[in-house]
Amino acid sequence: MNPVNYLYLAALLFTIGATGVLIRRNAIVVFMCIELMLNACNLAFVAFSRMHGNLDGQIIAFFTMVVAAAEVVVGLAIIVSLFRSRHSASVDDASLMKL
Amino acid sequence: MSFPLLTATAVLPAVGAIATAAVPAARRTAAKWLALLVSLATLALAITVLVRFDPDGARYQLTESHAWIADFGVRYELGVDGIGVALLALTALLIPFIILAGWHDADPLETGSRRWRPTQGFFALILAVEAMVIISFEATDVFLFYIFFEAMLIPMYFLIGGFGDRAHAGSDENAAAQRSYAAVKFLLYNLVGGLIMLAAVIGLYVVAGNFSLQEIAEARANGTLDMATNTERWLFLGFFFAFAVKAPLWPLHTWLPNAMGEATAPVAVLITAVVDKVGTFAMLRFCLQLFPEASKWATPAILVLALISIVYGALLAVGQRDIKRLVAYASISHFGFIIMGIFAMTSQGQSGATLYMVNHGISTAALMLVAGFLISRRGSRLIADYGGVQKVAPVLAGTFLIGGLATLSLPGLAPFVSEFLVLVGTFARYPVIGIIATFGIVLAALYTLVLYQRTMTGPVKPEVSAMPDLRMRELVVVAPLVVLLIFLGVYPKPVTDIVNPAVKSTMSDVHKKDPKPEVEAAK
Amino acid sequence: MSAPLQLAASTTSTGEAFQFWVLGTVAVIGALCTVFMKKAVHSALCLAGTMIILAVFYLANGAYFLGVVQIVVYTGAIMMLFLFVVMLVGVTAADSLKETIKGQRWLALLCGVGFGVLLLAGLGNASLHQFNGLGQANSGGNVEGLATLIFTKYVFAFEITGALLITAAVGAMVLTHRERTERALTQRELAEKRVREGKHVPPLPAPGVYARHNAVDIAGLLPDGTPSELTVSKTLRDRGQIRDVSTEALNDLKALEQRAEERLERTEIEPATFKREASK
Amino acid sequence: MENLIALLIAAPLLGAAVLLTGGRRLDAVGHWIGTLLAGASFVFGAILFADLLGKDAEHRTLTQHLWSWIPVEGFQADVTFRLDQLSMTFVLLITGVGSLIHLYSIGYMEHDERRRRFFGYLNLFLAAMLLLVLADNYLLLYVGWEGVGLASYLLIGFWQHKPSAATAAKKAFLVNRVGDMGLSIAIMLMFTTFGTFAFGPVLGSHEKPGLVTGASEATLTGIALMLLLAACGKSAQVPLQSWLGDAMEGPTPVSALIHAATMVTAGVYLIVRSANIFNLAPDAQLVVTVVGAVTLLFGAIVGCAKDDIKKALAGSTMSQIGYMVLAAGLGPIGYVFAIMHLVTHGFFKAGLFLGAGSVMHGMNDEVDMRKYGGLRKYMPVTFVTFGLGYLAIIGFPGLSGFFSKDKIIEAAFAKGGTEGWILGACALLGAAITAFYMTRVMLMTFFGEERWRRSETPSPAEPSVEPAAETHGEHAEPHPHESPRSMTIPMIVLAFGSVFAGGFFSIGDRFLHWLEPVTGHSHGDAPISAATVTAATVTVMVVGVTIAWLQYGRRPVPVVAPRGSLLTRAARRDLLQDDFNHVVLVRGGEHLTRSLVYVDHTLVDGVVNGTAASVGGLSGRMRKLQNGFARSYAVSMFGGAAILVAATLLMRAV
Repeated sequence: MNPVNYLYLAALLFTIGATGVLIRRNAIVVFMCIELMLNACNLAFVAFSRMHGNLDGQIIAFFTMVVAAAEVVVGLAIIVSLFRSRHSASVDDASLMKL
Repeated sequence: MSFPLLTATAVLPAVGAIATAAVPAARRTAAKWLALLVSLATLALAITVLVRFDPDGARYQLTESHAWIADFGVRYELGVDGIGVALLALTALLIPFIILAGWHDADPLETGSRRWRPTQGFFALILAVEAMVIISFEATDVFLFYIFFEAMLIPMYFLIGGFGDRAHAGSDENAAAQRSYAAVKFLLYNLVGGLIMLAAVIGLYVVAGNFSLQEIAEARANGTLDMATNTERWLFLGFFFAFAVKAPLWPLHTWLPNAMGEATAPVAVLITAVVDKVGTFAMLRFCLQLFPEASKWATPAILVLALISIVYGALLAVGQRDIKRLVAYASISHFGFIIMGIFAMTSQGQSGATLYMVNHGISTAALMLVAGFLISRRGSRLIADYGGVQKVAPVLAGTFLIGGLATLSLPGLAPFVSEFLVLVGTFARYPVIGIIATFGIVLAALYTLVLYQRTMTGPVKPEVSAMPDLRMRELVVVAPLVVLLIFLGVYPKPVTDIVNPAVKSTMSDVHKKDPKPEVEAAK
Repeated sequence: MSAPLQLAASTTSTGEAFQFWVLGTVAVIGALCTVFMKKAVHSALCLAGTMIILAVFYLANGAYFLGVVQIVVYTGAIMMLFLFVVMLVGVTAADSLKETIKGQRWLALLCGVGFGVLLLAGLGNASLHQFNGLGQANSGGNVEGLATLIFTKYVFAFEITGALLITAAVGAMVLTHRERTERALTQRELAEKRVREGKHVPPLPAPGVYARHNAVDIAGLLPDGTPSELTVSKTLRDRGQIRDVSTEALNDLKALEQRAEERLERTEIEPATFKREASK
Repeated sequence: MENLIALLIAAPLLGAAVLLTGGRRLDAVGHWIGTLLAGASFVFGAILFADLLGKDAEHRTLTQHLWSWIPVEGFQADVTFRLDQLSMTFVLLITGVGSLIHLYSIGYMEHDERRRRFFGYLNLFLAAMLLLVLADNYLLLYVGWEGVGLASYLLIGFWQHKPSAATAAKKAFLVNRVGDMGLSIAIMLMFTTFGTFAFGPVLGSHEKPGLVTGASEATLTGIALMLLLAACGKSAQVPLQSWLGDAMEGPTPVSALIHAATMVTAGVYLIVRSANIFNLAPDAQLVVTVVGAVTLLFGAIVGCAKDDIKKALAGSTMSQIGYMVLAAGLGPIGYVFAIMHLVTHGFFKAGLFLGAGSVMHGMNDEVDMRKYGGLRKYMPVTFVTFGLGYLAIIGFPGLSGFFSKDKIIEAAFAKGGTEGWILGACALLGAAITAFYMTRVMLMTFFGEERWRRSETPSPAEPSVEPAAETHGEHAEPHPHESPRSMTIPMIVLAFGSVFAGGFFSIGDRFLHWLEPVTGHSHGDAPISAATVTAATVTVMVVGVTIAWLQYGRRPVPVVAPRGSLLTRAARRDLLQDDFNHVVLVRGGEHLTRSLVYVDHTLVDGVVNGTAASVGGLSGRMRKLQNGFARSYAVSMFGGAAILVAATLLMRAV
C-alpha cells in the first residue's frame, strides 16, 4: 500500500469535519468537528514528514496540538458563558450579526 | 526659514475651533466671543498676508514646503498667487460677519441640560470650515488640496443638518426631516464629486509621478511631461466634475437650494460665499494649469452649461416662493457667470471671474444676512408672508434693497464691475454666448425687484406691523458690507492689481492671448 | 523494532496496510458519527475513538512522540474537557438535526463534497509517490530528534506557544469566572425580602410525589395531580429534564378510589358517580 | 477750472448721502439741504459755462481725469469727465430745472413725512444724471445711465404703500434694463472692435472722426442699433415706451423733472453724442428716424385719449421726444435742433407738469380732467404759466416750441427723397395732434363749467392715482386755491423759459453756433422753402386747436368718459401695448418659470433621487443574504475556500 493513502484519509476526515461544522447547530458539536479537522491536518503533516524524511512536519503537528489545546480551553469557556447567559448552546441563537 | 504665515492663517482658526468647542456648556457667551476674536485675529493675519504679497513678484509667494508622505511624493506645499490671496482675504473677511450674524442662531431652545452644548459646536464648526477653506486656497500640492477639499464637507454637513433654520414652513419634525434631507443631499453630491476627483488625483500621480502643482504645471508648460490626449481629457473631467458639483454648475446644482433653504442664513452665506468659491477657484487653479489642452477642448461644452446655469438659475429664482431658495437660485446664476468668465480664456473674463468670486461673496452675504434678519423677525421664509416691511423697518428695507441691487449688479456697486468684465471677456471670444448671457441682467433685475416689491412694499401686513428695525449688532454686520460693496464698485483697482498678474500667468499656462480689436488704436 | 526499515520503503508492509484499511474505515465511521449523532455525548465519544485511531496512525508513521501526546493530550485531556462541558450543558439534551436555515444543509453538503473532491483530485495530481522514510531522521530516537528541533530551530515558536497557553488559561478563567458585584443576601434578608414581596413565604416544596419518587428531576404534584414547577431545581428546568409523573399519579388515585368504593359498597352515593365523572 | 466738474456731481451726491443716511434728525432741514446743494451744483455749472464762453469754439472741451477705474489688460476704463458744449447744455438744463423743481417740491411734499428721503432721491438723481452727461467713456456713462434708472425707480415707487406705484416702479426699471442690455452690448462691441470705449479715441470730433472710420459698416450699424435700443428704453420710444405712462404714479415733481425734462431725454443725448457712429451707419439712422416718427404719432394719439391729466402730458412727452429722436436720426441736419427742442421742451414740459401738480394740489389730488373745469379764476398764476407752456408746446409763433419744432419739421423735409416727405408729413401730423390734445387739456382743465362741484358722481373709468385720493377728498367737495409761493415761483421762471428760450436760441442761430463744434451741422436740401414749412406748421396747429375747441370748448364735457370710438378706447389702453406685453411676456414668463420649477424638481432632481432610491432597493435585497446566522456565513467562507483551491489547481494545471 502507498502511504499516500494517509493523505487521502486526512482529506476525507477534514471534509467530514468541515461539513459537520456547517450543519450542526450545537456549539459543542461544532467545536468537536473543528477538532476533527485539526486532527486531519495533523495526520497529513505526519504523513508528509514521513514522505520528506525530516521531523519538521511532526513539529508543526505538535504545535498544532498545543494551539488546539489553548483554543479548546478558551472556546469551551466561551460556550459555557454563552450557555449561562442564554440557556442554550445553539449557534443559531447568536444570530445578532445582522442589522 | 521665515515665519510660516500661511500655515498660521489656517492653524489659528483650527485651534480656535477646538478651543471654542472646549468651552463648558454654561459659558455660551464666552464661546461666542472667543470665536469672534479668533476670526478677527485670522482676518488680521490675512491682511498681513495681503500686505506681504507683492503683485509683481513671483507667481507663488510666501511658499512653504515640507516632506509629508515621502513614499507617494505628497508634500505639504503652501503658496498663494493673486487669486488665492484675494479669496483668502474674502474668506477671512466674511467669517466674522457670519459669526456675528449667527450670534443667537445656535442658542439652545431648552436651557439647563449640562451635556448639550449646541452653541459651542456651531461656532467651532464655522471656524473649522474657515480653516479648511483657507488651507485649500493656499495648497499648491494636489493631494493636500484634495484632502481639505473633502474634509470641508464634514463640518458643513453638521452645520446644515444640525442647526437648521428655526423659521420653517410646517411642523418641527417635518422641518427636521427636510433639514437632514438637505444635509445628506449636500454630502452625497459633494462626496460623489470628490470620489471621482480622487480617482483623477491618483491618475495624475500615475502620470506625473508627484502631486506638486508647480512642478507638474512647469513640466506641462515646457513640454517635459506630455500626457496622451485622452488621458489628459479624462483627468480633466475628473477634476472638473468635482469642482462643478461644488461650484454648482447646471445640472449638478439641485443640492444648493435645499442646503441654503434649510440652513440658517449665516450658514447659507458660508456655503455660497465661502465654500462654493473653492470649486470655482480650483477650476481656475488646477483645471487650467494642469490640463490646459483638455480645458480648451472642453471649453465650448462648459460655456454652454454655464450659459444654461445663468438663464436657468435666474428663471427659477423668479419662480421661487421661498426667500432663501430664491437667493440660492440667484447664486446658481452668478456661478454660471463665474465659470463662464473662467473658461472664456480671456484676461478680462478671468480677472472678472476672480473679481466676481469676491464681489458675489460680499453681495450675497449682504442680501442673505439681511434676509436672515427679516426671516428671524417674522418666523417665515415664504415671500407671501411679508409686505410693506419698508414702512415699519426702513433701514432693514434699505439695506435689503442695496443687497438686491448688488445682486442685479447695478453699476456703481461692486458686482457690476466683475459681471461686465466677464461679459466683455466672453463676448470678445464668443459673441453669441456673450449676448445671450446679457439677458441674465434683465432676469436678475426681475427676480430681485419682484422679491423687493412683494416683501418690502405695498400695504403693511398685520403680521409685520410690529416688526423692529435693524438692531445695533445687525447694523454692525451689514453696514461694512454695504460700504465695501460701494467702495469696490467705485474703486476696484486694489483687487484688480493683485489679480491681474496671476491671471496673466494663467493665460500663458493655457497658451491663450486676448483677441486683438479689429481696429487698432492709432497710437 | 524494525519500523525504520519498513518506513524507508515507498510501499508499506502488508501489516500496516491491513491496519490502515481496518482502522481507517473505523476512523471515517467515527468521524461521520461525530457529525450525525443526535446527542453531544455520543458525538464526543465517537470523536475520541477517531482520535485514538489517529494516534495509532501516528505511531505507524514513526511519530512516536506525537502518537503518545495525541492519546494523552487529546483523548485524555481535551476530550474529557469536552465531556465536562457537555455535562454542564446537559447530557441528555438531544438537539434535533432538523435544518432551520433554508438550503443550508444542501449548500453545506455541496461545498463539502466539492471540497473533498477537489482535495482528493489535488492529491491525485500531485506526484507523491517518492517516500524517503524517517529512517535517519529517527535514528537518534524520535523524541530526541523533535527535542533538538524544538529547542534550536523552533525555540521562539515554542516559547510563544507557552505564552499562548498561559494566556488561554487566564482567558478561560476570566471568561467563566463570574464576578459577584453586590454582597450576597443573608438568610434573614432573604426571608424579609420574601415577606415584603409577599410571594411564597414558606420554603419551596420538595420534589417527589407521595414519597414514592424522590428523584430530583420529578416535579411534585399539587393536590389536583398537576405537577408543580417549583419543586424542581432551576438548572433541570432550564434543560427541560423534568420527568412528569402526573398522569400515572392520577391513574393511581383513580384505582385507589375504586378499591375504596368496592370495599365500602358505596355505589349509589352521588359523590361517587360525581367522582367517577371527575376521574374520567 | 476742470476740477469744478467733479464738484458738479459731488454736490448732489453729498446731499444724497447725507439725507439718506442722516436719519430722522435731519427731517426738519433735509429739504433745504437738498435744494441748496442742487443750487450749488447749478452755480458751479454757471461758472463753468462762463469759463467756456471765455474760450474760443475749438478749446471748449474740458476733461478731468480722476482715477483709473477698471484696469484689466486691454480693458481700461477710467473715471474721466468731459465737459464740452453738449454736456454743458445738459448740465445747465439739469441743474437749472432740477433746482427749480427742488424748490417746488418743498411746497408740494410739505405734508409727506418722508420728505427728507424724497429730497435725498432727487439729489441722487441729479448726481447720476450729471454723471451720465459728463462721462468721458461709455462705461462711465452706463453708470449714470443706470443711476438715473435707479433714482427714477425709487421716485416712481416713492409712495410704496400703493401697490400700483410699486408695480409701476418695477416696470420702469425692467423696461429700462432691456434698454441697458442694448447699451452694454454696444459697449462690448466697441471694445472688441476698437479695443476701447472712450469718447475721444472712438468718436473723435465731427470733422476728424476717430477709430470709427476704420470699422466696417455692419459693425457700426450693430453698435448704432444697440445704442438705439438703449435710447428707446430710457426715452420711452416705441417699442419700449410702455413704462412712461405708469411712471406717472410718482409724485408730480418727479414726473416733471425726470419723466419730462431730463432723464427721458438721455436717449437723445446718447444718439447725438454718438453722432459719428450714426453718421457712418445710414441704415441705423433710418431706423432711428422711423422709431422717432412712430413714437411721436403714438404718443400724440395716446395723449388725445387720456382723461388723467398727467398721463395726457406723459403721452405728449413721449411724442415730443419722438420729435427729438426723429431729428437726431436725420444726422447732421438735425442734431442741433434735437438738442434745441430738448432744451425748450425741458422748459415748457416741466412748466406744464408743475402746473398740473399745482392744479392737483388745489383739487385734493384729483387727476381726472373730467372733474376739473373753470379753474382759471381760482388759480390765476397756475393758469397763466400753464397757458404759456401750452402755447409754447403747440408751437404758437414766437414761443420756444415754435422755433424748435418748426426747425425739426424743416429738417425732416430736408432729409430729401421720399422718406423726407414721409417723415415731414408725420411731423406735421404730429404737430396738428399736439395742438389738439394740448388744447383739450387746456379746455377741460381751466375752461367750461366747474364739474368738480358735482363730486358725488361715480368715479370715472380712469382710476385716480394720487394716494390722497383714496385717503381723503373722495367725496368732500374740493376748494380750488392757488399754490404757495414756493410752488408758483418755479412755475413762473419756467414759463419765462418756455416763452423766450426758443427765440433767444434762434436769433442769429446762437444755439447752432454753440453746439456745432461738437455735433457738426449741415443744411440738407429742402425741397420746399422754410417759409412754406412754417406756414404749414402754423396752419395745422390752428386746425388742431379749432377741432379741439369744437369738441371740448363748445359742448360741455361729460363727467363720465363716453365709450368713444375703437381708436379712442385703444388709445386709453396705450394702444393695447400693455395688454400685448401682459399676454406675451408676463403670462408667458409665468408659465415658463412655473414649468421650469416643476422640471427642476421632478426631472433634474428626480434623476438623482431615482438613482438613490434604486441603490437603496438593491441594497435592501442584498442585505437579505446577511441573515446573521454564523453557519451560513461559514458556508460562504467554505465555498470561497473551495473556489480558491479550485483556482489554484487550475492554475497549476495550466
